[in-house]
Amino acid sequence: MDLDLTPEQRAFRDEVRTFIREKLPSEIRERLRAGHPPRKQDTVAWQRILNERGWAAPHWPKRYGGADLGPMERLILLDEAYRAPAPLPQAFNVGMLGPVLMKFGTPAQCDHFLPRLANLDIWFCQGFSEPGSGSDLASLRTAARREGDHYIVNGQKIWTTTAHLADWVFALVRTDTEARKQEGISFLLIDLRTPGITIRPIHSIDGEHHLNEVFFDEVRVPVGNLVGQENKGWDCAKFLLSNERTGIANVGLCRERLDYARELAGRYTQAGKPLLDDPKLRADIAMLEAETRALEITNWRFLLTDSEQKRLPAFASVLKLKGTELQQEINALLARIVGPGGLERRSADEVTHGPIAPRYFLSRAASIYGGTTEVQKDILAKAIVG
Amino acid sequence: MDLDLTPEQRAFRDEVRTFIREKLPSEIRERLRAGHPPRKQDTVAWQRILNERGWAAPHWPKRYGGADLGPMERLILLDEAYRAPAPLPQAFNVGMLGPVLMKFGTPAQCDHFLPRLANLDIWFCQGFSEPGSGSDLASLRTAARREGDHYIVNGQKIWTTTAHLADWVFALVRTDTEARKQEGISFLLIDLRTPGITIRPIHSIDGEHHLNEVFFDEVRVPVGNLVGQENKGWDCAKFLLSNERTGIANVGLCRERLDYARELAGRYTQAGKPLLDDPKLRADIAMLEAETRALEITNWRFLLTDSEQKRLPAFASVLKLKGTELQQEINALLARIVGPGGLERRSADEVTHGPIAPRYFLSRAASIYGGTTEVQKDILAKAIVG
Amino acid sequence: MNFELNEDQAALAESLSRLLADRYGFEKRRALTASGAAHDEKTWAGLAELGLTALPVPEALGGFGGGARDLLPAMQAFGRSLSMEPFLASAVLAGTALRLGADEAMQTRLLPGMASGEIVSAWAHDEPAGRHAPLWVETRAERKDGGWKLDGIKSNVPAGGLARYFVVSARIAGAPADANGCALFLVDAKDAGVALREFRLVDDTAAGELVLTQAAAQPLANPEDSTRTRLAIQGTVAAGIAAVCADMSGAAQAAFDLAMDYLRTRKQFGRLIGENQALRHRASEMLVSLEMARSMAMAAAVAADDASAEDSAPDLHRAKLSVARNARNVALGAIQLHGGIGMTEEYAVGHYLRRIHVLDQMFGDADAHAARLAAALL
Amino acid sequence: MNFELNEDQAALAESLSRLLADRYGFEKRRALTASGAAHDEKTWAGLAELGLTALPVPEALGGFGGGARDLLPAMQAFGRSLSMEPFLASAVLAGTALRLGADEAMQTRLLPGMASGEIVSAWAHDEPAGRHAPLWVETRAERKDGGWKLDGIKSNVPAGGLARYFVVSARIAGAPADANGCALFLVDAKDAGVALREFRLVDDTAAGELVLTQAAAQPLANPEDSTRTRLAIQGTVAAGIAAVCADMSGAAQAAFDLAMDYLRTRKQFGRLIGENQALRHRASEMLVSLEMARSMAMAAAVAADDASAEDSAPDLHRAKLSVARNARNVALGAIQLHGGIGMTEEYAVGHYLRRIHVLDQMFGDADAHAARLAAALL
Repeated sequence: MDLDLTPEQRAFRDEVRTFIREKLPSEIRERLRAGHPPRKQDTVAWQRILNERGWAAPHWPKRYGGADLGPMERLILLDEAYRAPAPLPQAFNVGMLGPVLMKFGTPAQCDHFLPRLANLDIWFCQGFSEPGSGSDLASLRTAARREGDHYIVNGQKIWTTTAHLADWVFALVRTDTEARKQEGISFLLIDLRTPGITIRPIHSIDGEHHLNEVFFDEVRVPVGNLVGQENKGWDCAKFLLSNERTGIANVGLCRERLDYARELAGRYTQAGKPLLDDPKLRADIAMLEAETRALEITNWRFLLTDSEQKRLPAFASVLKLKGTELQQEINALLARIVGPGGLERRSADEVTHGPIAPRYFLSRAASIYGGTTEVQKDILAKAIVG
Repeated sequence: MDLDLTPEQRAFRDEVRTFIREKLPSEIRERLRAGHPPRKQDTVAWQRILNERGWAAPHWPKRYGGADLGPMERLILLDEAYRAPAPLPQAFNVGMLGPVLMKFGTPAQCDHFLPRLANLDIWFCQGFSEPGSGSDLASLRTAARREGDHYIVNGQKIWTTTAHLADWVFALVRTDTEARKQEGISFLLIDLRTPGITIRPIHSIDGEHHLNEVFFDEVRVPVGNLVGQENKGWDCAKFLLSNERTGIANVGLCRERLDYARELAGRYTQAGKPLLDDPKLRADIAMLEAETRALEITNWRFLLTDSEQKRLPAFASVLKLKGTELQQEINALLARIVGPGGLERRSADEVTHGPIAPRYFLSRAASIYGGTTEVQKDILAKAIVG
Repeated sequence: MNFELNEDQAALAESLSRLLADRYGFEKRRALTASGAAHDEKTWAGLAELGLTALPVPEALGGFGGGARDLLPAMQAFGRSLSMEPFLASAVLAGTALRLGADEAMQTRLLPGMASGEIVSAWAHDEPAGRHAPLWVETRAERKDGGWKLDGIKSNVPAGGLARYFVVSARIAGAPADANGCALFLVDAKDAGVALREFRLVDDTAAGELVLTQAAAQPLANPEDSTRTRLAIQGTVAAGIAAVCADMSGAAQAAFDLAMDYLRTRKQFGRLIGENQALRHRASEMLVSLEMARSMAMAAAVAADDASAEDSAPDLHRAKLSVARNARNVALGAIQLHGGIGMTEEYAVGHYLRRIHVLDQMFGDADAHAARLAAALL
Repeated sequence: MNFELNEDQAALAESLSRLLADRYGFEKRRALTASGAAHDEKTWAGLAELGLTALPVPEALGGFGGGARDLLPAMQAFGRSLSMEPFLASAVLAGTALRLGADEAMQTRLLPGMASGEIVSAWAHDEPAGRHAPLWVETRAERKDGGWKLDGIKSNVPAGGLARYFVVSARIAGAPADANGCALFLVDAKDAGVALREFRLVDDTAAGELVLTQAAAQPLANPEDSTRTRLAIQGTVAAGIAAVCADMSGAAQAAFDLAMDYLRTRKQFGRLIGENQALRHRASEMLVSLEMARSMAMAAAVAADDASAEDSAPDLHRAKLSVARNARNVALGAIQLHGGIGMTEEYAVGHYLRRIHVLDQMFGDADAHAARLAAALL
């Protein structure tokens, strides 16, 4: 039993850290540190820098431009990105669609898309959720009917993160309306420039534009853009959702935000005294730091140990629940630290002292997106109570 | 809108306070303050002192020896008892059985029992719960069959608080096994000296003996001890359970324990410094004190205002939930304050520094007895969600 | 002990609710923020018409002499409707400061116009370095050419951009944290040396940073009477605490109501989500929090009306602590029960969290009041 | 990075679990406490037979030279079975203190007997006024007649009544809180001036208050070497933290298992209570807490084995903080899920809360470790 990196892993971590320190533009680093979301150009620029180094798609096999790294090395890459902080790999391209194409796609689809995904030449977004579907994903109603060499898509997607920045969307559509819920669904790649697509922004409670509604009105999609078999799209979706748990705990994010909390508490004063000297605040930071460490070790334990994965196959829900709770508490702590100094709404372009309070508001999404807290608890309860 | 007592109420409070100061034996006061439960003789002695003054049964009509007080005056009596601290009126006699007899009992039953209940000449306990019934009270199985002028009772009760101190038990028994759950239940008064009754102690996790199992083996109970009609005992039980909400929030208890927390934190030191100077502990005490005040005002608001009772008839569940939470948190705080100094198990006769940690353990019962936290939430949800 | 509104209070609350329902429905409120306006002038006129702006003004000066108790239902209605009107800033804060800190001449000059709603004033007291310290004043006042000049920065001045006048605390003597040595001044927004950087807070309400550079200022009363100044500042803060506690409890009520409606109507997996016991229990926990917030909003109103009494301070600290915490619990729960839609700006529920967060940070946050309550009690 | 037991550890854990299942079933444990015995002599003999008492003893002295990692599964098993054996007191605490603080002669005199289980020793370091301060020592040591005499009081000495020897910290110089100026001594329980007031802790385990009045004492090593003493105390406390973290995580696991069984078998209102979503969600929250406790018990073991390394202290603070908090959550939830039966002494689940509470108070509680962690990090 030990918690040390191997000499190889340590060397890898140092290599990654040095690489990021040398290659990450300081302007991007400072924006992220201040609490801003990365801009599209930040994510693209950084993804290409990583791609040049071969680290754009850490868990893909090398023949598709991936780094073919083991779980610990992937975690190191991710942690170091958070630590810097650097933009994270674009999740839809690298974490979601890539593996689906490799498992279900045709060789042609792989050859065409994978290099472009890795290099962010194409920005994909995910079209799963629909109004009314919520946690019940399979109740989706966006329909695609076959007409010759095309599917004709009609319907609406919602909560489509970054659709306004994206070039393409991978979407679940209903191709058989007679079949039972999970059957009759297909997985389509859709070029967002196709006529008939309208994208409407949804502003989040942080005041920013992350989400969209996407409307499809007689949108023609070539049948060659079907991934896997018609009516078997649910298999792709299930695979996608169960895939790539490296980042689910968000330990690196918690650490980075805790570091920032310490930095801000050192910078702020209250009635002439450094906030960081306040014993209650110190205790609260310490408590969250200790719990972050508990999550970190739990994350390692499950990601690296077969016997643990076998003991609790639903472990991802443990990581999601605790990670969510900590993210939210740490964001609340940050909002408390900046206090009245964080009430002013500022433009997203400002660099120092970013939108701490808005980001606290947005952190409430962590217990809703990617499987609500309630859904995660249902999953775990099924595993432990039956 | 105001939070002041009327001059009459204030005078009453002062009168009660003076009375308790003058009449309550200091030995009893000190035992309770230190965290010990009252002994039987404490409760009996104090109840008789109150009865002499006419305050033994605050909410009973005067003709039965009650004080016929309004809700605020009842609350004042209770709060002052907690504040002293003095033993509380024996709940089974005064709060539960008395009102049931007045509503459902015969004049003969009232004349015989009520004066004896008020003066604690007879100590009643409550025989409702059974093994296997839990929150589902109406699933009880203890049976009473009629034979001439007697019921013959067979079965078992559990969680019978103070049965080992009691003279009588009021019990729910099944008199019709064919009827539906809530029907076919009768409310019987049973003399615990009757042959066929066995009382077995249950020790609680504080190590003390509060609870019992009571076994009935062919126990003969005169039919004159039936309260209300045969097979209509569920009405008595419902009435009893919905009755007398004055004490459900336990505000006075929270206040008294918080006072004691302050006292102990002033007495304890850590590494040479008074514990009461610790900023985190101070903040924690303040937080609980503020929430206790919120509960106190909520308690007044619901107990004294018809419109509020109409708006939320299930208000007792709000009081129970918050009161439970605070009691448990305050007991945990006390256990934290005494820290390692509270780990020694001592005899119940010791006066200074009572069983703080055991009482913390016992406080976990607050969310189980008298309607679990889960049951209270179910009740409230029914009221607000439907 | 009495927890009911009197007839006047109930009637005013009803009229106000009608006005706000008419002019401040959530869609109208959205259009208002989108328009860039800092508030809705017609609503403000309506408030004046209802006599609300006159409510806290003494009767001798054209008002109704109402206190925090009378304001409670109004502030709850503002919270429910996410109001952006400068009522807290002008009628409550600046009004109280003038009532408690100004001599007769100054009161006569300003309060009738504030009662009629024609004059909007703002309370400019908080400073960045003070954070949650209630009496931290670095802004300096000096006598010059027979008048007074102020230098300093006042942060997060509510409704700053709408104000014709600022009531400003400034120091004549002593160090920033000293309880004495301050005086209150009136500053004309149009004077030289008075610069306001306007912005919106994260709940969309207007505020500003007031930068005073040798700004002309008139003392509200004898500037040497720093005891009166201290009491006026404390009384103003007390009125502010009561007002924001009421506002937060109203906001929490509205968030709660939205969530209950949602549980009763939204279906998922073929049934109402309100049938899920876990969500039902969350709803019950929210109700408990809501009732605590309601109670302490009342306690704050009573304590603020009696702010000069020795024992009113603990209830103000308790209320600020408890209402903020409980109202926040309700808002967080309401968002969670809504799921995705609760995270959007186009749906009301998230706005209540934003509002409660802003109000929690005014007049001292939970930590600050816990420390002060502990100092008062322990 | 590696989270699996090695073969030796797994084999030992299995043998131990068999022994405890045989001798320490809950009913047997109840009979033991009812008998008034402080522990079960046959179990203790069994532990010696398994080599467990020898595990932490250096190989040169008849032991296996095991560390906190090796002890982890054993301590978890002790927690699960609510063991009252003096293993923590003697093998872990006194053993570590001797190993780190005693010279060769002293080690050779005591450790072989402790390895075989024949000698039980106890660690007498905590004092009432220190509360959670790790290095608060008021007990005085003075040189007299060519030897040493101790005066002072040591509180809550685990397994005090079973000990043949006490390892006692005492001050030669300086004030009670000074990091230096202490030495460690061996005190014979049978000597004059050594009085032990025996009692049970609230988790039924035996402890005592050691009152030393001019008690004869032998230094473990050169008493002037107070750096070594400090490191020995810190190392002993580190071993203690790792041991109680493991114990608490084992206790939490057992409480969790009982609760899950109960949810799967207990019926109410005509169905399994485990069908209630609210209870199911509580179970999930308990699982999350349990997994955190398990992880941090590992972290504590690794850090204790490496206690001399500069960066091991934070993990010890974190673990003590986090394991206690999470294990307590599990125990509280397990009691609540059981309802009435969970509140009784004749059912095991409540005993886990009692055990976790006692262990939480040893070697510094959550507040103390939060403050120390903050000092290390901020």
